[in-house]
Amino acid sequence: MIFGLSVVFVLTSILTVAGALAAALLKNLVHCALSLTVTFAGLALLYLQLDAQFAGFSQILVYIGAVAILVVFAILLTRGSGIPEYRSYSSSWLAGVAIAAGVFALLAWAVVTSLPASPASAAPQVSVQQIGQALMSGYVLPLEIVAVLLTVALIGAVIVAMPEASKGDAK
Amino acid sequence: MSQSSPFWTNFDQVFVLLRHWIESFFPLWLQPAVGTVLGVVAIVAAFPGIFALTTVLERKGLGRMQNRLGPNRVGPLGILQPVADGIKSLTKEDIVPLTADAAVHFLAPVVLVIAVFLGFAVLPIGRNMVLANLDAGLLFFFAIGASTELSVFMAGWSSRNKYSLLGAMRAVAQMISYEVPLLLSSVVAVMIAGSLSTVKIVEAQSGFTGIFPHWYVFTPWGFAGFALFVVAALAETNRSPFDLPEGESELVAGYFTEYSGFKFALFFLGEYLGMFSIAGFAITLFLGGWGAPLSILGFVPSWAWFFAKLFCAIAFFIWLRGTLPRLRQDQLMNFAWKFMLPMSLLNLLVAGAWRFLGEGWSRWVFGSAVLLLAYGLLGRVLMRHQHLGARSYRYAD
Amino acid sequence: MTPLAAFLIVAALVFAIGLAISLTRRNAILVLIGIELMLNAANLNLIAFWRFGPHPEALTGMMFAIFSIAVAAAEAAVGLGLAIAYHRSKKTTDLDAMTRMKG
Amino acid sequence: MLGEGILKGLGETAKNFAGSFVSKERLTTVQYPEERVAPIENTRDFPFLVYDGDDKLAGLRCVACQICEKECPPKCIYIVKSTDKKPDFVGKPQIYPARFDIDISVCMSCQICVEVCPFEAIKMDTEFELSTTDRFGGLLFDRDHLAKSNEHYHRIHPTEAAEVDARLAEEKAKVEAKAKAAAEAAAAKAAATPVAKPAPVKESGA
Repeated sequence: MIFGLSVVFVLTSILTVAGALAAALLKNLVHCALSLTVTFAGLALLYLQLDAQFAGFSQILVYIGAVAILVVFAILLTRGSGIPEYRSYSSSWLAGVAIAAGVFALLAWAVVTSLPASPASAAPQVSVQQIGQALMSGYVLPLEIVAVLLTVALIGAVIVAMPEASKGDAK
Repeated sequence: MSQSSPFWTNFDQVFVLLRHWIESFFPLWLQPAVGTVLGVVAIVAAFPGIFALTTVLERKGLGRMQNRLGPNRVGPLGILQPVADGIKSLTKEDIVPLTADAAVHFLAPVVLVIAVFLGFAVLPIGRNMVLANLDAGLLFFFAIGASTELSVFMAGWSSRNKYSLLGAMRAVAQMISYEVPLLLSSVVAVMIAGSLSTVKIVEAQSGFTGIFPHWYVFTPWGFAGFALFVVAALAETNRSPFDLPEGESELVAGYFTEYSGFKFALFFLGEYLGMFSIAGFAITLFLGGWGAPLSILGFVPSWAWFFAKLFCAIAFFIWLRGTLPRLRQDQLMNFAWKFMLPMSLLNLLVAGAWRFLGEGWSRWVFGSAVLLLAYGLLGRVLMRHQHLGARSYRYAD
Repeated sequence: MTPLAAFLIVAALVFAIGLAISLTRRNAILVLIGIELMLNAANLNLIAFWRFGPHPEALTGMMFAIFSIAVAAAEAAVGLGLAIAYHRSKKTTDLDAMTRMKG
Repeated sequence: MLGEGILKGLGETAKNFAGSFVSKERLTTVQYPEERVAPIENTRDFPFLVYDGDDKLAGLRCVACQICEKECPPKCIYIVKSTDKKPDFVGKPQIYPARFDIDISVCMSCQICVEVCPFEAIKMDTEFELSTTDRFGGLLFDRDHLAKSNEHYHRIHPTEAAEVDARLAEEKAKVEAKAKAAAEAAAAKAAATPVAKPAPVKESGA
């Protein structure tokens, strides 16, 4: 118990923040994508610490299983894996970092001042059955909407990324 | 020979009692930790042991299928062959190509083996012999299974070699397109069992009518789900007809071309352990996990049934490897998206109908009719351009 | 037990890093990575508040997080599709070059 | 029906698998060092020199004409001619190789030396277990190591050896006939002109 935080939490948060920083600073794009995966894994562990088992596993399944591979494929398809031909940081990088630091300071100040040290309530026994019931009863409309959205996104992404020729507009 | 006689239950629970006995030596607050450590040690010892045995059985089995003896030089009947292979792979020089990306090159096999070992955590090997009885155990297994693709990609990309990159691309494309049918065909068992926890699924299949068990594989949707699950599992672990990524003939050794020595052995171990864990899950979902096949055989310990079924599954994988030629990439993709996906979606429909048609033979007829009809139609779609008539030459006479 | 504030600080940190990535990097794919990080930070906040909130059995926070994971995956797919399509026509993914909307 | 072919294939391999335990003769494995497969008639590995009779040097057929050395594609034959002569199988004095080396690590068993040799002196052996630890000296065979008897040749290539012997015997007969004819002519000439000193009868072939 290092100053009020559990050891596991400190380790996972260090892992997550280190992954995120590596994604920001590394030159080689594929290394950025792999450090992104480390961040996703760290976040999944944080979810598990918050007893959100279903969210943690679906995070691993969706993000590490699919999105990370998608990002890496996109990098390879846009020939990003070699030496970047243009400088990897934009000219106004200082302003960007300043804005980000400002946002973080604002959030941190809000968190520290407003929150009373709330007692940790008992770990809710969330079973997958309850989630299923909730999905089917209280959240059935959002479920259908997300289903439609996913299909639309699926078809949209394919059409957007389809090679030029089949679109038929003579260049 | 009723199941409840103390001797048989003790024999069935021998490992659990062993664990409690060892735990009793430790202080109370340390006991759960010791329990899990013992479980992990058991898994890390048992499954690589089965891996060593399988390499010999595979080579001998394939030999026998091709009318030749398998390896019989090292030790009696070639049993010590894995020891020889192990020492060979440990002593072989571990060459890393100069232009390879050293960090990612080293991490790839490590990530693969860690992910595969994690997959064993939720596999119920025997009655209350599961390392982590998670409520969403099946989801955990598929989440971990999904991360093996990443390690395959890391291996292929980091070796900076065209063959391995091609192999990696093929492997990832294959694993992603077969993950969808794999998940959907397992959802069927979850729907009927009503829970994602692997232990509950096995318990849901543990009843007997007369002497026949209530395994899911004996229902129309269960058999279809089992068949789809096994075919998708074959593709997921790059084995037998789907071993396109490391197709020796065209792509040298696929994504682990640039690996040698111990790292190659790790990949080899990872692939085989992936095969065991996915076969274990096929057994858990459809073949009644550690349940006995006949009620009169109830006295045999539960873990013995699990490992017996696992060896039957391994024999089936080897049998397939000895028989089926490798698929082309387009056949592979067509089969996944045009046959497996519609069949597994239909299977969901049949399982739903099965649950709400209630007892009686009507659901049997409906289920099997729908599935057989779909199998015939979809099969004809795939077999349509198979009519390879007599070969006609343009210029030859 | 770790208090709620600790989780929120970590989430804010990841959000800030995601924002920094999208603002400073020039490659379109990396901006998408930044956005992914920001979305994940928001998810972490959702689940932290659900866990420490008064009625955890109401499952609201967790359901939000699950739906947001699904939506973020769809968004990532479309975003990367756009990046690939842009790369195919203009042979670059450099954000500074993406100044004209035509074509 | 989709899957018919797969089932037929599985049946086939199952039959093989089961059959291999039932009937042993299905298995084609030959346990190499213990069991041996009889070498086929025209197996060829590395060349060897043939000699008649039992003395390696006296019966050596090779006359060091160096045609094989010139014809050998990888140039693995090295011949040094002898200064003196020795009688060959018909008794005619011929040069013999003082030194005849073949480097079998270079030799590619193409059998061109056998085809070009006019004296049937070099043939292809069927012996293949020649691995040695000494890579340089061990694989360079000198004349004595290469020379093997005609009986050995008969044992490894019976039909071919028989033809060669027939041809040599016929050649020898022709030479002897010529020699005999020459001897009779000389005798007749001697008889026809009984000059003072009877010419000594020329000594016929050995």
